[in-house]
Amino acid sequence: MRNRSLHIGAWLLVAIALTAVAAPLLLPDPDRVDYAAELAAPGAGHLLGTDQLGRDLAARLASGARTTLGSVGAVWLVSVAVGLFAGTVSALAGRIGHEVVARIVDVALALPQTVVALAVAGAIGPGMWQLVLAMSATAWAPTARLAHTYVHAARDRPDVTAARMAGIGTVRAMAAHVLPAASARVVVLATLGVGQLILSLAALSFLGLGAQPPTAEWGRMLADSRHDVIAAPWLIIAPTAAVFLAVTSVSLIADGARERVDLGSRTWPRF
Amino acid sequence: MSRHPLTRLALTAALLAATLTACSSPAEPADEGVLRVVTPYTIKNLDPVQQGLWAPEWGYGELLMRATEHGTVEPWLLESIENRTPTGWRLDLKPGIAFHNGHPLDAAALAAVFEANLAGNKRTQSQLADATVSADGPLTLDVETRHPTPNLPNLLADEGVLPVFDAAALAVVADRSDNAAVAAAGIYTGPFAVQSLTSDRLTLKRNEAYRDGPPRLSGVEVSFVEDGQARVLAVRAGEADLAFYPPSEALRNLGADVSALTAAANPSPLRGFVNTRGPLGDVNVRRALALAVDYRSLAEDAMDGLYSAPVGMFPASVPYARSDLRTDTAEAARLLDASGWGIRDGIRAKDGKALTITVLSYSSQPDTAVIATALQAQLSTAGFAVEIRDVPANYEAMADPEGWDVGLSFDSALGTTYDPLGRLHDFLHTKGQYNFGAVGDAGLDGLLDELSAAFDPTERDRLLDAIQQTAVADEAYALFIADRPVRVVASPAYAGYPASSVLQHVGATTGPDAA
Amino acid sequence: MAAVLSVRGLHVAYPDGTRALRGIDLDLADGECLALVGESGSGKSTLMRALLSLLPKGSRVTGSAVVDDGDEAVQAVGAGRAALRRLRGGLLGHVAQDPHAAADPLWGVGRHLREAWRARGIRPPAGAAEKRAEAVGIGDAKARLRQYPHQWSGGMLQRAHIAGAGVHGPLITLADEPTSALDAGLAATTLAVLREDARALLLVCHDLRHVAAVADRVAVLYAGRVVEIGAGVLERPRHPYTRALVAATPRPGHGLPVELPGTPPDGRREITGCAFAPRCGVAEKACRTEDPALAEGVACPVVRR
Amino acid sequence: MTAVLKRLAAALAVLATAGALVWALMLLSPVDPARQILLAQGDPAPAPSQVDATRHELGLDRSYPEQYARWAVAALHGDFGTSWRTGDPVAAELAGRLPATIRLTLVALGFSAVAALALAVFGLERPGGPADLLSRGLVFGGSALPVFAVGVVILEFVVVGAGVGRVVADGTWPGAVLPALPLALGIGAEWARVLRGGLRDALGAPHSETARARGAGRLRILARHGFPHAAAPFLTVAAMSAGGLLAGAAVVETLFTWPGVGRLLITSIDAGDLPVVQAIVLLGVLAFLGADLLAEGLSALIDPRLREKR
Repeated sequence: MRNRSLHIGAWLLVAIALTAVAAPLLLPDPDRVDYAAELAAPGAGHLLGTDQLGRDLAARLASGARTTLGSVGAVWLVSVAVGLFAGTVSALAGRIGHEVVARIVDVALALPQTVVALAVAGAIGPGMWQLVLAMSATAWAPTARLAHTYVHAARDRPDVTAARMAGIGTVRAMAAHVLPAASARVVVLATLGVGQLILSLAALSFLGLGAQPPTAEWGRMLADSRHDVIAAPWLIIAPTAAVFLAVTSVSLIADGARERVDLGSRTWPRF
Repeated sequence: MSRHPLTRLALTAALLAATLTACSSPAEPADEGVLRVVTPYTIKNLDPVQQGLWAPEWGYGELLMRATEHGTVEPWLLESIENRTPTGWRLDLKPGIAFHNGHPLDAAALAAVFEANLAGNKRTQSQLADATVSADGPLTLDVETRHPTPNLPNLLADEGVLPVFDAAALAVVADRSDNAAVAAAGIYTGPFAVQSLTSDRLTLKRNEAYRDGPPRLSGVEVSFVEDGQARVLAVRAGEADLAFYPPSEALRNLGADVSALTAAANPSPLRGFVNTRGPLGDVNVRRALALAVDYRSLAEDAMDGLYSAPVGMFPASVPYARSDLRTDTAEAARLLDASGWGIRDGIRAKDGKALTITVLSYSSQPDTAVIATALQAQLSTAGFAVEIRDVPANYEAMADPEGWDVGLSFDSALGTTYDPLGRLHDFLHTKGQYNFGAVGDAGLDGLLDELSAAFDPTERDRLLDAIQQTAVADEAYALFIADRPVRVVASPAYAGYPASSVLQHVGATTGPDAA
Repeated sequence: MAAVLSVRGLHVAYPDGTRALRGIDLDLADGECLALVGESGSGKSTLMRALLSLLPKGSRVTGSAVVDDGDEAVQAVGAGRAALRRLRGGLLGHVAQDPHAAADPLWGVGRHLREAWRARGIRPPAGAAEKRAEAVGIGDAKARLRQYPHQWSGGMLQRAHIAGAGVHGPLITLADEPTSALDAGLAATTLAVLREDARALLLVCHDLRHVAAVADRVAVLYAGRVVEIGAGVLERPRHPYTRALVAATPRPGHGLPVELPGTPPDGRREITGCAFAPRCGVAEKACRTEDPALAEGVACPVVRR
Repeated sequence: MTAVLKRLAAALAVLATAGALVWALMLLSPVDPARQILLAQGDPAPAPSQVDATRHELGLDRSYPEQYARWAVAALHGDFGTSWRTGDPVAAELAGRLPATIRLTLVALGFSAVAALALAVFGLERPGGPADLLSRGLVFGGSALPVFAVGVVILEFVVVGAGVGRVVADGTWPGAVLPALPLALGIGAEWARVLRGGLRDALGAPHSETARARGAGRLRILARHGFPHAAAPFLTVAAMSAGGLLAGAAVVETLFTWPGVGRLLITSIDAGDLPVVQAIVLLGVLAFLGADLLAEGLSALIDPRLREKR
């Protein structure tokens, strides 16, 4: 059952990614304006119709997928890499190193991700990279905490102790016995938040704080089409469906993966 | 299944939610005699010195002069205005004008208006510093300005320079930000009087004692709604009769249930500030740019006919308007060739550097992004490589000498005084306050200085003609990209409402009119 | 003495198709202690759950299990609301395996004990909980009942469960491995307390030494069947399975325990003949085809001969 | 008791750090506050001397630590300076908008709770049954639908199309019903998922079996064992959703022109009105911290084991 959701989710994500990558070869330029074909209905010329400026909706959806997957992927990567690194360092670096990391993590955990994004947009202006930066600033905190907890507990595990006693250095013992399992947990935890992340980025872009024109982004596309709900419903349905499918795929993956890896108790212990 | 206690619990909860949803408040029924409008701009308080500009817009206040749909000014509360010396003016009030509190507006009350504004109103201070007034008869006031001020009639028509109010009645109000107290003092003169003002609504009632007889409407409700889409939806949903400043996106597919009304004259022009520090420092490049723009296509194709193509610096309705704008790509190519910009891969280049122009659009006017995109396409055929930057605030971005070549901005050439001088000086004089592009043309400066002291109408028209010739046709110091007509979205009952291009939205004769 | 519980032809199949019980027949006399022994998966716990109707939704139960207190006979198979009200906490007391898991950690022990009344809609009489606690040997009951389960030892907490199970003087107490989570020393005393407190006791227990100490009779279950039942089963095992079971129990002076060879059959498969035959040392050809019936307390024609 | 004080002290330390970060946003901004305030107060061309005077008045000519200290002290007194957009005190603008947002979020949280409760218990007892699948499908769908899309559809078809509710919301309780629906959608689904998981764990636990064996009814077990056990993970998630509430409110308030803090935040971001942004962001952090503390406190009240750990 769980494996099935993992599989469906993974295939869905692969399909979205393939569409995003292959679209430039198959579909028109997503930014090409054609005043003669404004708000064309879905059909032969334009698979999913066109928008207010006659741009091909399918191409823009695919381009929006690149925007979304790129920015979400960046935040995900940060939360995995920085989280794993900071958590491991904090677990192995002794008292002072731990305290420093722990305090930073405490603050980062106390700052709601979207609120930070809103604050950064307010200070340095709207933009997709600002959002990615702001989201990444706190995204690594939960993963760091998980990595710390896991690595810290593993340090005194019999197999690790045995490896160390056998003369292998602490770092090598950790790398061989602990890091793979810690990474798996961190990856799953980071993936759990991706669905919400996609929704947040789309919502912030809808508000005009994310992708700026003419960059195609699902939330922004929907915002630009609010006026045309009746005249061109496909302009609302398509980006909504895209967000829905993307969130569904990563949620299915996360659900499936969570069953495979034990993330420990649901409320993480405080340091 | 339904006997299951958990299922019952779930169904009960669902039912509860549904009931709560159904209790949503319906739209209030419309009162026939009350006009309900939605506008983005919030009126913060009723203090005329701070917020007086809204009074003539919504019909609870009036000015000494007013702008007409032709872009000229005419007396309003005044019977006449007469220039006697370069600095001396005689103002005659119409007889029988009274404030809402019943006090008459006579020369003494008007003198108090001048003094109150000169004491506290920053716009009055900057335009009429050190002016003195003296009553010369019951309805006659003499005004003496420090410098020659040929545009005093225009200044008096500006909604912010000299709001007219009962200064004596306002002086006894302890707290001018107390809306109820100011409303009760009845300090304005318009066909409607303020009943209440909250953070989201201004409510007006008919001034029964209005000098031209009672107004048609029994009242006006002005709701402040920032979101443009919401304003249009409010009219479609029957919550409002008129929506002001509808966003262009909302007009494209408005639907049959409401109509978009267009003001006859005075469209809002989209200007392109030109930065003379970059490649546009070369007059040939500037002129080529102006000639390469297809004004008709911008208005008709990019903006779907919601805009119109400009003819020149000023709206065609003013007497001194010149038609300087035209599209001629061959001429543009010739000018670029003449300046040594050769074509390489479709892009003009000189000394190995491509002719790259950065166009600023700004987010509070989303149309600028659309137009910038269209400009990019048009100019690329003439060999310009256009980059678009969308900035949050255009004036701030243009204050930076670097990073832009053309800054799009909705800036009327006439301003709120309907006097060409002020904006010309601000934008194009070497010392102009908003001379972002560092225009420094001694000849143009001389013409502008002459204009600021010219009283004779024919002399003024000659100077204005020369200024347009220099600034637009010869030197192309400014671009005029597209004109956006003033539009109002109206419910069927107000399909015949005359949209005002000079911000006088509500008057004594306003009322429901079918088309 | 009259049987307070008589089980006849009880079959249980779980929703996934596993046949956990394949025709159980047994009687429990009033005041008697009957111990159920057997490997994991032999159906001991299933029998208890079937009596309390605690099997997962979708399980199929057939046959009969009648609880009779002399005035009234209640059918536990397919029990409706009224029957369940009579059985659960009334005629049948229940003591769970792990005392800490079975006590809600959010509740004080006293509340947990009083819940035995409240669950049946009765207000606990004043001091009744303390009295019950003291009856099972919990000293300083008033103070201790105010504490939370995690502050109690397993043995003491199990006594509290025993106290709770006996609140309404049940005819039969069902105890599902009540000592497996306890230290060896505690187990014996806890079992003694349980035996003392219960009227008739149906006891599931892994540890054959404990069983021998408290049980009047022992029923050996294998693959959902009773293969041997009687008073001296553990002392004189007859069925090959019972023998193997006894041999697998470490006893001082009897050498190393002998581990049972092979694995129990897959419950989802249809079994023909004796279920134990594939692992049996004395199995004959007929054992693989003929279903051995329980006679003279043992379900093995080979050893009966 | 000392544990509680320690926890509070930690929360205050976090708040102080967050405050410093929020203040530091001012350093990132390219705008000159003094000039901006003069512009907002209606002076179209502030003279350099006037700008300098205002800068001095605002203390912007002092050292950064000193500026932060002054800002922090003022913020503690509820003074967040002057809006760069309107020239009015930030606190007054916030105070005018806060009640509407509180109304909206309370209604949305109420809806979320009701929906979560319904979806959590619907079909709970028969995993894999039609009710279970329906409920899980709704939860899954609800958590994957973007708030703004739902809002646009409600606005266009329910408000304008069917004439229910108002486009220009007035900020009153009844007016909050429709805007609260999209806001409640994601939160309700998330809550339902966690609550359902918690209930399933609790009802499958041995102590629930004990209760069943003792004759306790389903509702009694659900109420006495199920909900208290599901509460701790639920409260954690509920507190986390308080952090996301501000962004959700910004979307919904902008769509429904709700006169609340969320819309003010977006307006202020668009206008580059940093003092207002700072105040609202700090408010968001405060709400999140408060919700987190509340959730922890409630969890400790419910679970004696948590009381002893600290």
